Amino acid sequence: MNPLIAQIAAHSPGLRDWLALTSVIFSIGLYGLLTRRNAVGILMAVELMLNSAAMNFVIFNRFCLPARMDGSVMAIFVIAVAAAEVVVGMAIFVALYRYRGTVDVNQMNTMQDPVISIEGPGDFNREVMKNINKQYKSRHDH
Amino acid sequence: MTATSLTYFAIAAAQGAFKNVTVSERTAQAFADGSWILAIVYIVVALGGLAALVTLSGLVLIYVERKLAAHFQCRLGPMRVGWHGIFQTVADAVKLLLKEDVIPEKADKAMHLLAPFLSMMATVMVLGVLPYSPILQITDINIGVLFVTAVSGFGVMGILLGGWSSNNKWSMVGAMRAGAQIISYEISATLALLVVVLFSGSLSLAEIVQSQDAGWWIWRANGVGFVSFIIFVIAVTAEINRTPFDIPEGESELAAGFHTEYSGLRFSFFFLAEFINMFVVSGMTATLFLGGWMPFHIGAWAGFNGFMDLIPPVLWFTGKTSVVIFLIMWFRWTFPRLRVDQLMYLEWKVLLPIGFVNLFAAAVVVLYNLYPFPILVP
Amino acid sequence: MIASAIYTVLFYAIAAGTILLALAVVNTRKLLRAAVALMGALSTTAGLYAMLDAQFLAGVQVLVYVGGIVVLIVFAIMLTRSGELLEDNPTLKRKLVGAVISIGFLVSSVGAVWGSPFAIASAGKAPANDALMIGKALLDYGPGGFVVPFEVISLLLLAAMLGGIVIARKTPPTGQPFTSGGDLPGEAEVYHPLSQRDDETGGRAS
Amino acid sequence: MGRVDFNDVKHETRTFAGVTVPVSVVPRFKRQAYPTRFLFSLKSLVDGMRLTFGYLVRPSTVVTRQYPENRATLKFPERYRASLKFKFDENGYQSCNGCGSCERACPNGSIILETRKGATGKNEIERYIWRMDSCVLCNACVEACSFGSLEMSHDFENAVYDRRLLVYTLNRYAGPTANVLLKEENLEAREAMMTKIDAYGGQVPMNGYALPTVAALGTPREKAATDGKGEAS
Repeated sequence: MNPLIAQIAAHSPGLRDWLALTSVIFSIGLYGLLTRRNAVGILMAVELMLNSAAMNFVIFNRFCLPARMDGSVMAIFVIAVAAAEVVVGMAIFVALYRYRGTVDVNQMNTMQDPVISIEGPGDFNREVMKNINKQYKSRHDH
Repeated sequence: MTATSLTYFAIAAAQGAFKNVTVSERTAQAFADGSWILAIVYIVVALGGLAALVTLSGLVLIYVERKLAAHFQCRLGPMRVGWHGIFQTVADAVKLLLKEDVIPEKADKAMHLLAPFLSMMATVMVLGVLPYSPILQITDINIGVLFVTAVSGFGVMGILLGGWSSNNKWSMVGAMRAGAQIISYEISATLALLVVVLFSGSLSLAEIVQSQDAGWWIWRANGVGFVSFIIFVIAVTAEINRTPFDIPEGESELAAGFHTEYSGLRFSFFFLAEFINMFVVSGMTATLFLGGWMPFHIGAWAGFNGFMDLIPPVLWFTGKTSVVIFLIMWFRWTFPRLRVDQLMYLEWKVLLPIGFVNLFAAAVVVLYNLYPFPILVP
Repeated sequence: MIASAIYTVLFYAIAAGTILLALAVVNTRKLLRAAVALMGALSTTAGLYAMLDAQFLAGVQVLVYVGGIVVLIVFAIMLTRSGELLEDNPTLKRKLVGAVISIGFLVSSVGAVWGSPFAIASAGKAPANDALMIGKALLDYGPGGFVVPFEVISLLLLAAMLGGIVIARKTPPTGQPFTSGGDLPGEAEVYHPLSQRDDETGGRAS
Repeated sequence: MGRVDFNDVKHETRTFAGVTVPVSVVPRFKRQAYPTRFLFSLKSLVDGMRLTFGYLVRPSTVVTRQYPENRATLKFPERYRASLKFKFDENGYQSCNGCGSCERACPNGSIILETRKGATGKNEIERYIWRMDSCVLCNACVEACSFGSLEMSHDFENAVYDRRLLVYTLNRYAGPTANVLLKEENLEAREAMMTKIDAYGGQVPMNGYALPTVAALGTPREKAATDGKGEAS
């Protein structure tokens, strides 16, 4: 047999290699979660993380309990949860966009403080912010 | 080299001719036996066969569509290139290949280039699992039906990307419509398909065909099969964006929908994908409801059955597929296009409830053995 | 031997592809390209599932993720115009913090994985028909059955569907709690719910 | 599907604000029950499919005509409009007197008339120029003509390689003007001058262009044209 082939075959991936792969994907998702500002981008990063977590179940199932399918079942649950999450997330983003004109998470701070900093560009946003500030004041005047 | 591999292939074909094995199994066997060349020959033949199937069926279907369209509308259709215009499609293909490939200036170029390939990929991947005959199937995977349903998602992505990346309002609207339409009608198609899965007890396409040994599911399933056949045909007609459900590319309102900005080779990819899709869904309909390559048998009438067995299975498959294709073309040239709201009404308020009730009825039929024929549990 | 070598090569190739696509997902400025990269990453993950002898799961992955979730995300990107409003580049500080945290997580988790012993089953053979096994496990209520989580998941999906419809609805239905008044004339012009909360005319005044 | 039955429409008179007017009372549109509507829609679908299938299986319904091959037997509908033409009687005379109604009726100025003073002192047509390149074949000129001098003909093979060639003179050369005629003493020669020259009509290059594909305005067209023009101006 060709020694190169034997060499390659000797490095057949084991449990730890698979887990390292999912860890890498998870950390990439984490990085995206921390750096993205667009809510849809954050959702995509979360999908990556969920995906790698689901793969962990399958990996453990394959290597530690090969005769059963519990890992696959758990992964199916994770996929279903991801689907539900995306549905609700998309609905929230669309509603947010309709009201605020943006899905930048840094501007989703209306519950934060009475004095609201205006970060984003655009007159629309500015108007919305002014309106909110005015109403906040008038509510406190009563 | 060529002669050797051909010889190998001939021997292997002779050996495996009457065994019920797929090309992938034969490749694996050859691989295990250590005959690399044979395995490679199998792979090349499979890929070449797929390419030939795509090209040939595309050419033939486009010609047939044009001829049928013409005669449905009291016209003659192409008559100039060759006898009765038989080479018209070839001429068109050559024209499309020679055309300049225009990419709009403000388009997202990478996505614009990628979209037709996604569309095409979704179609060709299904061709690999269709059982054309007991010995002619590229690969039979365990989850065949699931696979077929799954890869259609790539088609949706191709259309969405194509529409979005063209940076054109019509394309965008067409793509959004197509996406909404396809993912809506996929539900009904899946519900109809689950009925067959319930009856045959398997997700593998080859086993579904085998389970129709005693009769095709369209009538052997006590009416449930017929209803799901009708639902499936309607839903897949909508899924491949053909009239009366062609609002994604409604010429009268959206120029050409998602492929407005495409030209030349890439347009021909979209165009070809549309026609191969028609072949694919018709083949799926034939496989699921009309018995795939199974010959037509009547009870225990041995003479008739023997005569029917003389016709090769490939011809049975092709014939059944052609019937469904004809049906879909007939729909196209008869019915007017639906509006968007009518389309959604049809899916969510008509097909979906009927599909659910039908699935429930099928479950009852299977659970209480309400049908007279035995089913083969693999 | 050869099969094992091919398996190894495939694993590393697909893993590299997945990692590259995942990097593209978090680093591309154009969100729609990120969505396409996400589709690629999830498809290659399906390939990895197939390599782990979970064919059914691979099919489900492609069906749900590519056919459903990515399409939904693309719709979300188009509806919120996130593709056109190019996301501004994260600041260097943000990038550094993100990189430090994620690399820290990576190092610690890989270290933990490498350091801990696992009960690896040596003679394991995956069941031939995994779809059958999964179906039985999902609907089994004995030990090792998952029927309760299955039902809970279906409830969750139903709730998510209804919630999605209610949240994304254009005009809120009349008389429902947590809504701003109902299908009144002029409701469409109201662009912020707060602007009419103190308004006694129910949104009719401008 | 619900339908309005026109037998149920009542015709009566009603008084609105003191004015009595005849009205038609149409019964209210009634939606039929769901199963009826469902079956009706199915029936309409099947009807449509039967119709198109009938077209498919009966070749006699085909209406396509394969043009170059059946050129000899081409048949046109009566009112098919392909190009504008002058009506000539059996002696080759036209009834046009150059009144200019057609020129005024033309929506886009595709008709240009050149008239001159005739032998009897009345206006007569010298050149009737029709620009096919801008004509939309709307038939307004034919309808505007009080003398029935124009008609739309079925000559549709008008393709040329140069757009400038799509300018036609519709009338025939009717001889030189009266003062030219009267100078000619010889009666036979006068007769000859008054012969209708068919070649005068036909394509004329626009704006005096000399085009290689058009036969030069030579004999007898060239001569006749210059003769007439030179004296008339």
